[in-house]
Formats: sequence, structure tokens, C-alpha cells
Amino acid sequence: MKKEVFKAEIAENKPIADKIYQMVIKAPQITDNYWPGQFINVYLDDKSMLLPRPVSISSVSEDTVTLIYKVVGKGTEEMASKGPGELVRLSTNLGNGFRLEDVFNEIKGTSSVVALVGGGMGIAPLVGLARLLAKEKKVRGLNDEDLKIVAFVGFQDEPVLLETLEDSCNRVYFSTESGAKGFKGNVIQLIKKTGIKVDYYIACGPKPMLKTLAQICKNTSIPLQVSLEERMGCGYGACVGCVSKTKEKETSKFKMKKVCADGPVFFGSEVVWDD
Amino acid sequence: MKKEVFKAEIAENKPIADKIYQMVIKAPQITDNYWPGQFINVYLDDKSMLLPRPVSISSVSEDTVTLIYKVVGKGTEEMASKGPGELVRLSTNLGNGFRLEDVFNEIKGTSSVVALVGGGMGIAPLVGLARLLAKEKKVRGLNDEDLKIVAFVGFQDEPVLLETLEDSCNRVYFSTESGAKGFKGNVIQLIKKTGIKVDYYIACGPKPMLKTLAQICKNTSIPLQVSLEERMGCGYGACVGCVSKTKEKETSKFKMKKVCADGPVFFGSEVVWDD
Amino acid sequence: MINLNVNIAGVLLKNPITTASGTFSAKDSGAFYDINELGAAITKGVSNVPWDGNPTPRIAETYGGMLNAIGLQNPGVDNFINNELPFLKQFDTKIIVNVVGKTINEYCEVVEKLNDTFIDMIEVNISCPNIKEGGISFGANSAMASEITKEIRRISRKPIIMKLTPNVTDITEIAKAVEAAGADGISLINTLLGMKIDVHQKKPVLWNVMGGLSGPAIKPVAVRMVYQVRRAVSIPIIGLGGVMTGEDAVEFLMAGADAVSIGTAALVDPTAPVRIKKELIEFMNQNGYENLQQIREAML
Amino acid sequence: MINLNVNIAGVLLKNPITTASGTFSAKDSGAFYDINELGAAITKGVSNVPWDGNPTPRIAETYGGMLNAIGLQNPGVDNFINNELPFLKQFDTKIIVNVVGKTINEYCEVVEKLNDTFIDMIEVNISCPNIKEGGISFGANSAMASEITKEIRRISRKPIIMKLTPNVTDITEIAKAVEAAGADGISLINTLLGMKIDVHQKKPVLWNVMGGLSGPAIKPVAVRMVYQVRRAVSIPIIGLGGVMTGEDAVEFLMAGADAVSIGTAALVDPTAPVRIKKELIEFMNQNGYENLQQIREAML
Ligand SMILES: Cc1cc2nc3c(=O)[nH]c(=O)nc-3n(C[C@H](O)[C@H](O)[C@H](O)COP(=O)(O)OP(=O)(O)OC[C@H]3O[C@@H](n4cnc5c(N)ncnc54)[C@H](O)[C@@H]3O)c2cc1C
Ligand SMILES: Cc1cc2nc3c(=O)[nH]c(=O)nc-3n(C[C@H](O)[C@H](O)[C@H](O)COP(=O)(O)OP(=O)(O)OC[C@H]3O[C@@H](n4cnc5c(N)ncnc54)[C@H](O)[C@@H]3O)c2cc1C
Ligand SMILES: Cc1cc2nc3c(=O)[nH]c(=O)nc-3n(C[C@H](O)[C@H](O)[C@H](O)COP(=O)(O)O)c2cc1C
Ligand SMILES: Cc1cc2nc3c(=O)[nH]c(=O)nc-3n(C[C@H](O)[C@H](O)[C@H](O)COP(=O)(O)O)c2cc1C
Ligand code: FES
Ligand code: FES
Repeated sequence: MKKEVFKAEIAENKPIADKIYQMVIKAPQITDNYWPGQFINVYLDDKSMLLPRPVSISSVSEDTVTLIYKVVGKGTEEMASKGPGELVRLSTNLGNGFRLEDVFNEIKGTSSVVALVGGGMGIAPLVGLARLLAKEKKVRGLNDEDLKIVAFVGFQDEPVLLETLEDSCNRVYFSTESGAKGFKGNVIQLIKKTGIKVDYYIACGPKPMLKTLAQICKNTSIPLQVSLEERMGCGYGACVGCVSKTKEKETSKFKMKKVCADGPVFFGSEVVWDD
Repeated sequence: MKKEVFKAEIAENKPIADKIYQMVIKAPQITDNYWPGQFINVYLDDKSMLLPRPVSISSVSEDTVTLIYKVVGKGTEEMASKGPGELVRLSTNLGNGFRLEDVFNEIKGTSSVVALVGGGMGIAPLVGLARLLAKEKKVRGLNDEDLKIVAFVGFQDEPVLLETLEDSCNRVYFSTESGAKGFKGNVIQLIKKTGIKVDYYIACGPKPMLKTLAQICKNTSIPLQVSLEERMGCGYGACVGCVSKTKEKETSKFKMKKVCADGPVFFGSEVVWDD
Repeated sequence: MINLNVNIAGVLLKNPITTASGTFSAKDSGAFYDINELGAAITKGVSNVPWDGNPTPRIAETYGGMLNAIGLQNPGVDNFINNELPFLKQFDTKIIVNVVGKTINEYCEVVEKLNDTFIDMIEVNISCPNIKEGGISFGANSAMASEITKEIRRISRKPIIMKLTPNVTDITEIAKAVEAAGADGISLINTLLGMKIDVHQKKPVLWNVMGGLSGPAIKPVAVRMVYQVRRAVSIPIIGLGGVMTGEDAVEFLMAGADAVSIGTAALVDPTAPVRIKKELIEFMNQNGYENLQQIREAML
Repeated sequence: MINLNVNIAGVLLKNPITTASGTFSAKDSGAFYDINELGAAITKGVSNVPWDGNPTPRIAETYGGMLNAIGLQNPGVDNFINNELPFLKQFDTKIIVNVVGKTINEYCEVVEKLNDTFIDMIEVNISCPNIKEGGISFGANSAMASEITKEIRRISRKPIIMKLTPNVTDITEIAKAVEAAGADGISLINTLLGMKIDVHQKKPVLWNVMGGLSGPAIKPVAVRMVYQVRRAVSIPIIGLGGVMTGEDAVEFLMAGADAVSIGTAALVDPTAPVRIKKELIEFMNQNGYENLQQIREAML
């Protein structure tokens, strides 16, 4: 598919927690082809910083795109400094999103539970994913007895987007590392504590969290999709900067796949977690 | 004297001719210590361009400074892109201005003529100079019979600031290279054509123009001050990037003087024009 | 009428804009622009067997530049020929294949296999560590550079462009050595060896500790080396290192390059190669140049 | 309580911030900040007799950097001692004098005259062209670097810091050579050789055609070299090349530098040395460092 880099107008850009911002951008070029799990490149104005900043598309609505991002350095600082009406340079959709067909293939469709797991900013793409899942559930005529969508989300200190997630999930569990709010601990501990039987996991967050979850899923034979993050160069497949080691299901051959172009979503079983 | 770099608010920034802009900046730090012929450094926002842009102080009034500049590259483009209320980063006054004491020492004070000569953007600092000269004339109780201040200014195509100069000069002569307006030719041809007997020249403009004028002044023993331009690094005397070859009057020794810190104003007789 | 043609070692490029090796993927770059617009596509370094490359992070951003330590990940020449070359065949542009190895034999193995393909030229990346010489890069001294050039020249049925590393005391010495050894052209520069430390994490940003510095930050070094090498050899030069705009391309041509490659710029702006080509044409129109020769001779 | 002291070759600097040679003028820089705040002032290269330097333009701006071709203009060592040193005496900071020459004898002549002054150290710029060797820089190979170090070491009564050029294939070889020859410390890096062409004027921007590239653009090369040299020699290192912020200074310290110099940053922001010192202190406060040793060891 044809891709492009373009300037788009910011409709809204406001802090929703300490250092965490929500930016809404008018960009029909993106919404038209959006699939949950995709990301975009944000290109900066500051000429000392050449590389784009990859940011997950959190959700879309009509012709706007919502990004949820944390200010961690100069690039995200520049993003946070912009106000409504200002322009931001973006790429169209990048990467492959979550594979819903696999989710519906794997779950039986009666009293099954799909769990979305998010750690830190990993929660961002889950918003759009939860919405599409809920929609698909309806399309397929499944009720809450047939399929429960639950979310486990973990934060440092301050939870965000809980209500947004609750709109499309049957239940949202959350934890904070500091214990400031909700369950004290990380998201893996949270999952264990709730003791819910899950039939499919879809996760996004820091690598150690994904790795632990992948281990659990392997041991319990529960399917898992993960969205990986990697330091990127181009973000569109040209530089081979952002690889993750994977094992082909059929051949068991190792392959260094590009997170940006082959991912960022992979099956948990496909990723070689040891490195 | 203590120097500093600071941010100041732009009061006005508008084109006054093709590619020529007038920027008025609120900067009492500069006006307080201003002397005609000084310049300031403009520091840019674009992080790919590290070096400051030296710009003459054209004139000051109460607490504002006026710059007249031509857009010739990316730095001056950035300057032109700013609007009133925006901030610009500036240094306080740099360099030594014109030496008025020498002017009044050299002219006899009866029916003498001081000529300000400007080529292109060299006209900028003459505005403030003309004002101070006119003021000094009054202070010293000289009338127009005693001292005439005339200006010869040459442009490519489109004259600027003529009226401003006329406010403090007895007569302003101008030429354009293209002949679009006024006398067709350069400022040296203009001076020759008017045939006015001048007792002191003060000039600012392209090096070839200054060199020719210096030659004329040497042959006719008329004192001359020139304001030189040179590609600068620091603009304040640290890098020795901006030198001009000079000859000490007393010792006849050659010396590479810094245009930014020892100048930009030099005596025409002091500059070695051959390089 | 502007003519952008340029002949590099007997291969006629329809314009001087090429992609720098390692910053171009036909499928992925092709999503942003029409590959037919390129003078030539220079592909990522390919070795005799598949290479995994380095662990991540492989990329770090620096002021006006970037570091990479990809470690030359590639699927190996057989996979390349079977799975990637067929896709490239459809385009109306020249194909230059960048070749890497750890020994001269490895390079030669790749070149031999490429001999039988439709590709137009071979670009030999001699910044790779020579494992027989304890990991010193093949391009680090003229003896090694000469030896590898001779061997590859002997077996290659395609023109060979030697791509030089800038991390040397005297680039003209290396350039003269590869010319004398039979190189059909020279590409320069590859990346400068650099490093970045994350002062909060207290460790190098790159897994590999050091990496290659590229981008506009290094352009002055690249222009200088092209200028020096142009005055030292007479074979064609592909100039690269920080070309971001059409005027940058002109700068390399004036310094003595016959063509230019666009690397980091394509990461900063995925459409950079075609934008730069457009800007080059605009510059030529505005300044009365009709062909590249006139630009190359402008400074002489 | 934060302690910024650092001992360089027996000279105690009260903090690690020094001025890079050629970018500091006591009178002019002192108009922007208090020179007493510096760990040391390193002065512009001085030669045995006055040098005029190059014609202008001597300066060109590049992306994230700059080129200079000052040509080491200086008033000569006698003028320096009589007219400039007395002014420097008033400050409570160490004085390091950068020395240049075209032959070893010229260097030695300067060093001998400085022996009898109050200055604390000598920094020897060996990027200068060695006229006896046909203009190759003294720092371009280890034999020449070793020879000049030995000679200067023999006659100098002050500690000598050898300032290395980065334009070499293997910086550790040069560093080891000057250490073995008796250097008391090493400064690196000097500028990278670069060039810029004005595509409209169709000529090099610098009168001298080529010049030295400095500024944040070159920082990754400088950090890499400091890191390599730290692991090759045990004498103190003054690190420089693109230090713009306190965190940049920390990066050099973590790479292995004992002190840092601020060059181009002082052109970009005349108060850079004191700002960077302040930022360094803030970084140490926020990250729990009490002295420089802890920063230098953070990555080990
Ligand atoms: C596919 C993808 C999707 C992402 N989606 C989001 C999102 O929805 N919301 C969000 O807040 N962040 C997201 N990130 C991370 C985001 O890209 C980085 O936080 C951002 O690039 C940092 O830029 P900076 O200039 O502010 O920080 P820098 O100064 O560049 O770096 C600061 C620190 O951030 C970390 N970092 C930098 N770049 C990356 C990167 N590419 N990936 C991971 N960590 C990095 C490093 O630890 C670094 O030390 C995503 C990353 C990827 C690869
Ligand atoms: C003491 C002094 C006072 C000046 N006063 C004025 C003034 O009042 N009004 C005004 O319009 N300009 C003035 N200039 C010139 C001004 O500094 C340059 O036009 C400006 O720096 C160009 O910046 P740029 O980024 O737009 O162009 P660049 O892209 O940097 O350069 C474009 C072209 O401008 C010329 N140029 C660049 N820098 C200088 C320089 N320092 N001196 C001379 N030419 C240069 C070169 O030919 C170059 O090719 C002055 C220069 C000096 C040294
Ligand atoms: C991510 C990346 C990967 C690269 N891979 C290769 C490679 O495989 N072979 C090669 O010869 N050069 C490689 N290079 C070097 C570039 O081709 C080029 O020489 C260098 O980046 C300078 O050009 P630039 O500043 O335009 O990027 C790579 C550069 C980058 C940034
Ligand atoms: C304008 C200028 C003049 C310089 N003059 C000298 C000099 O006289 N002697 C010297 O050893 N280095 C000289 N240098 C090199 C600097 O000291 C320093 O090594 C180099 O600029 C890298 O540091 P930076 O990036 O902080 O500027 C000069 C650099 C500049 C920019
Ligand atoms: S970031 Fe360049 S290939 Fe993924
Ligand atoms: S510009 Fe630096 S000394 Fe004049």
C-alpha cells in the first residue's frame, strides 16, 4: 500500500496524567486504513533530532487519530509543547496490527475470555483494540456469556484511560507499582491475583513483562499476541534497525524480523525471548 | 563592559522592500549602551544552524532597537518568519561604533560637509549615525552653513530608508544599479556625479565599494571611516574568525585585527585593502 | 532541456540519484515513492551466508546524525538472488549490489554468484573487519584494500565500485591503491566510527558499543574526501554522506562526484531520493545548468 | 556536598570545565562570564614568532557544526608572555597554554620561553603540519607523535598534554606512542578535516578550501576516541568535541575523560562554560554523584 508523510492539524493535546499526554490529530489518511496495533512516525521540528518517533495509534474516530504518549526525552517534549491548531508531521499507518481472526479462531465462542494486558504506555494501542473486539463480538452475535473481554493494566503510579477501556471491556483490572491506587504490584502479579481463566492474551508493554507472560502462556498453552517495542531508525522497514529474533513455526528456523515492518505484533510463541 | 545573551520581544517585523525587513525589538539592555556602528548577534532557533547572525543596530529609540536586514539565506529567513510578540535571542551591543570625536576634530566647523556613504544593507547603521551626528551638530551649536550632513546611498533596485535618512541629513542622494529609480549606477559613480566637496566620509557597504572609496580618500587626503563586514564565528572576539589586515598608524606594523571586537569600524587609512 | 544522464564505469544511469546501501528496501521504500525514479538502487550488503547482525539497540540518534550498528544483517546471497532480486527486476533502474564479507574468499563467493544475475554493478563494502588480519577493516590500509580489489576484479564480470571507509589517515592513498588494483569506481564515504553513552542508564546506547555515524553531521568530511579523491584518481566517484537536499547533491557533484547516494536522509524523510532529484532539477533550471558535466566542472 | 576537583598530571583543577584552545579570549569571553569559574583556561595556540593566519573567510557553518581555518593566527610567544599572560594572572583558575609550530624546534622554542612563566601546563597541538615531513600533521603517525613528545618532554618544566588529531586510522596507536614518549596527559579531539562548497558561488566557502570541523556534529567521534584511548593509556585525558551541555560533559567523563573542554559551544552561547558547569552540578545532584571519580567509574 502507498505510504506518505504529511502535515496534520492537532485538534487537542493535553496532559491526562503526570507526563502523559493525549494528542488528537485530524488525519483521515490514517483513520481510513487503521487497524489496531499499528503505529505512526512522528517527525520532529527540532533539526538536531533527525529520526522519527514511533507512536502507537491508540484509537481513531471518524477523521481523528488519538495518540497517548509519555514525555521521556526531547522528542516527546516537543510533541507535548504543541497546541491545538498547530501542525505535526506524521507518516501514514505503519506496521501490522493485532490478528483478530486468530483470536476468534482460537476461542471456542462459549464462556471464553480474551484478556488485554497493558504495562505503562503499552495500554495505548489496547484502546482501539478493545473497541474493535467489542464490535466484532457484536457482529458475530456473541454475548457476554459467550465472550468476556477483560483488561489487565499496570502503571507506575497513576492509572490512565481506565474509563475509556471500560467502555469496551467487560471488566478492567489495574495495578500500580507504587500502590498509590488499586492493586499494588505489576500487571503479572495482578493477573495471578485475580485468578481468572483466560483463553487468549493480547499484550503490549515493557519487554520483561511480555517475556514473563509469554512464559506463562507457553506453560499453560494459552495463545498470546504481543506488540513489541524496539529502538527504531526509519520505522518503515528500510534500515533493519529494529529487529526481534523469531522462530518460524513450521521450520523452527530463526529469523531476525523487523519490528516496524513485520510487526510490531507477533505471536508470543514466535518470539525468541532469551536475548 | 559586561555582555550577555538574552531573549527579547519583537514589537514589529515587516518587509520594507523586496526581501528587506525591518525588525523592531524591545531591548533596553541594548538601547542603554548603544553607539552608532555597533552590531548585535541574533541567535537562531533552528538547531542545525549554530552560529549567530551579526546584524548592525540601525537605530534605537527609547527602549526599542531597529534592525534592517535582507533575507539572503536560512538564518535571515528565520528572522523574517517571526511576528510581533514572538521572542528573539540577542546579544547585547558588540563592537566599537563610529568615532564622532574624530569627525569633529577633523572638520573645521565652517562650511564643512560630512558624507555618509551606504551600499546595500550598509545603509542600516547610517540611520543611527545620522541621528547622532545631527544631535551633536546641535549640541555644538553648528548650523547648516557650518556643517552639512549628506548621504550617498546605493541600491540594487529599490531604495529604502530614504525618508528616515532625510530626517537627519541635509541632503540624501541615491542611486540604483538597475536604474529602476534615481541615478543609474553605483554609489561611487553617484558621489562623482554630484561633485560635492566632502570633508569627511563615513561608509558602510560591500568591500569593493569601500576599497574604491578608500582609494579616492587616500588620493584626496579626505578622512574616512568604514564599517567592515566579515564572515563571523562568535561575533565577540573569541574565535579570531573575522579578521581584517590593518596597518598601525604609528609603527606601520601590520596587524590582523578582529572585525567584531576591534571594529567593525576602522579608519579607511588603517585598513590594508589589497587582500 | 536538462539531461541528468551519467555514465558510471560503462553503466548509464538516467540520473545521479542512488540509494545508499543499508537504507533502502525495495518493498518498503517503494511504498513511499516510485523506484523507477532512481538512477540506481544500491541494495543492502549481502554476504555468502546469512548473517544475523547485532543484537539491539542498533540505532542511536546524535546531533544532526545517527549511529547504526546493524552488523550487516542479511539473508545471504542465495536467498538474496532467489527471493529479492526477482522483485527488483521489474524496475526501470540500475541495480547495484553491495557486497560484504569477513575474508576475501567470502567476498569472492558472493561476487561469483552475482556474476550470473542481471544486476548492473557491484559495490564492495571494504569497511568490514578482516578476520584474518585481526579484525582491522579491509579499507584501513592500502595493501589490504589493493589485495581485495585485485581478487574481486579478477573474478567479477560486473563493474566493481570499491566503497571506502573514512576512518583512515589518508583517504587518497586508499583510493589510489584501489584504482591501481583495477577498481572501476569508488564510493565514499561509509560511516565514521562513533559512540554514544546514555548517561542515565550509564552504558553505551548501542549494544555493539560503537557504531557508524551518518547524516548531515558528517557531510563536511564526506565532501572533503570526495574533493581529495577526485584529485587523486580518475575513475568515477559515487559521493555520499549526509546528502539531505538537492543543493547537497550539487555540492558533492562540484566536489567531484559523478553520482550521489542518499542514506540517512531516507530515514529522516522516506521520499528523500525523489525529493532530492526534484530539487536538483530545480537548481539546474534556476542556475542554467543543462547537464551534470557542467556542474562537475563549475569549480574547476 | 559535591566535589568537582580533579587532578590532571599533578595540577589540581577546581572543576573539570576548561576552555578549548582557540575559542577563548580572556578579555572577550570574560565580558560574558566570570573566568574564575573555570577549572582551567586553555589559551589559543601560540608559536615562536607571530603568525598571520589565513585570509578570510575563515569560518563556515555546517549542519550541527562549523568549519574553521583560522590558520593559527597568534601574536607569537613573546607578545603573548608580555601582553596577554599578565592579564590572565589575576584569575583564580589554572592556565594551560596551547603551543603550535611548524618544526619541533619551533615548538621547543615556545616551550622554553613558557618554562619561566607562572602557567600551569602546556597543551601541545600536534595537528599542525610538519613542514620537514612535507606538511603531514605531527599527529598523523605514531613515530612523529612520539618524537615531538620526547623532545618537548625533555625541555619542558611544566606538565605537557599532547592534543591529538582525530584524522587518523587508529587513535590508540598515537595515544600509546605519546604516553610512552613521556606525555603527562592527552587532549582529544582536535577538529575533523572537512570542507564546504558554496554551490551558488561555485567555490569553497573557506579561503583555505578545507578546515576543521567542530561542534555537536562530531561528538560521537570524540566520545568514541576518548573511550578507546581511556582503555589504551593510563595518563589523564581532557575530552572535547561538541560538548554543549552538562550531560555531554558527563558523557565524556563516563567515556573516560578526566576533564572536558568547551569549544564551539562558546561560540553558540558565550556563557557555555559556566552554564555547562552548572548543568553538571545539577546532574550530579539529581543522580547522587558526589565527585567526578564516581561518574568516571559509573560505566566500568
Ligand atoms: C512501535 C512503537 C510504538 C510506540 N508507541 C508509543 C506510545 O503509544 N506511547 C508512548 O509514549 N511511547 C511509545 N513508544 C515509545 C516512543 O517511541 C519513545 O518514547 C520516544 O521515541 C522517545 O523519544 P524522545 O525523544 O522523547 O526520547 P529519547 O531522548 O529519544 O529517549 C529517551 C528514552 O526513551 C527510550 N526510547 C527512546 N526511543 C525508544 C523507542 N523507539 N522505543 C522504546 N523506547 C525508546 C529510551 O530508554 C531512551 O533512553 C513506541 C515505540 C515503538 C517502537
Ligand atoms: C558586523 C556585521 C553587520 C551586519 N549587519 C547587517 C545588517 O544590518 N543587515 C543585513 O541584512 N545584514 C547584515 N550583515 C550580514 C548578515 O550577517 C548576513 O547576511 C547573515 O549572517 C546571513 O545569514 P543567513 O543564514 O541568512 O545566510 P547564509 O546562508 O549564512 O549565507 C548566505 C550568504 O550571505 C553571505 N553572508 C553570510 N554571512 C555573512 C556575514 N557574516 N557577513 C557578510 N556576508 C555574509 C554569504 O555570501 C552567504 O553566501 C552584517 C554582517 C556583519 C559581519
Ligand atoms: C542503517 C544503515 C545501514 C547501513 N548499511 C550499510 C551496508 O550494508 N553496506 C554499506 O556499504 N554501507 C552501509 N551503510 C552506510 C551508508 O550506505 C552510507 O555510506 C552512510 O550512511 C553515509 O551516508 P548518509 O549520511 O547519507 O547516510 C549503512 C548506513 C545506515 C545508516
Ligand atoms: C575557531 C576555532 C579555533 C581553534 N583553534 C585551535 C588552536 O589554536 N589550537 C588547538 O589545539 N585547537 C584549536 N581548535 C580546536 C578546538 O580546540 C577543539 O579541539 C575542537 O574545536 C573540538 O571541540 P568543540 O567541538 O567543542 O569545538 C579551534 C577550534 C575552533 C572552532
Ligand atoms: S526501524 Fe528501520 S527497519 Fe525497522
Ligand atoms: S567572529 Fe569570532 S573573533 Fe570575530
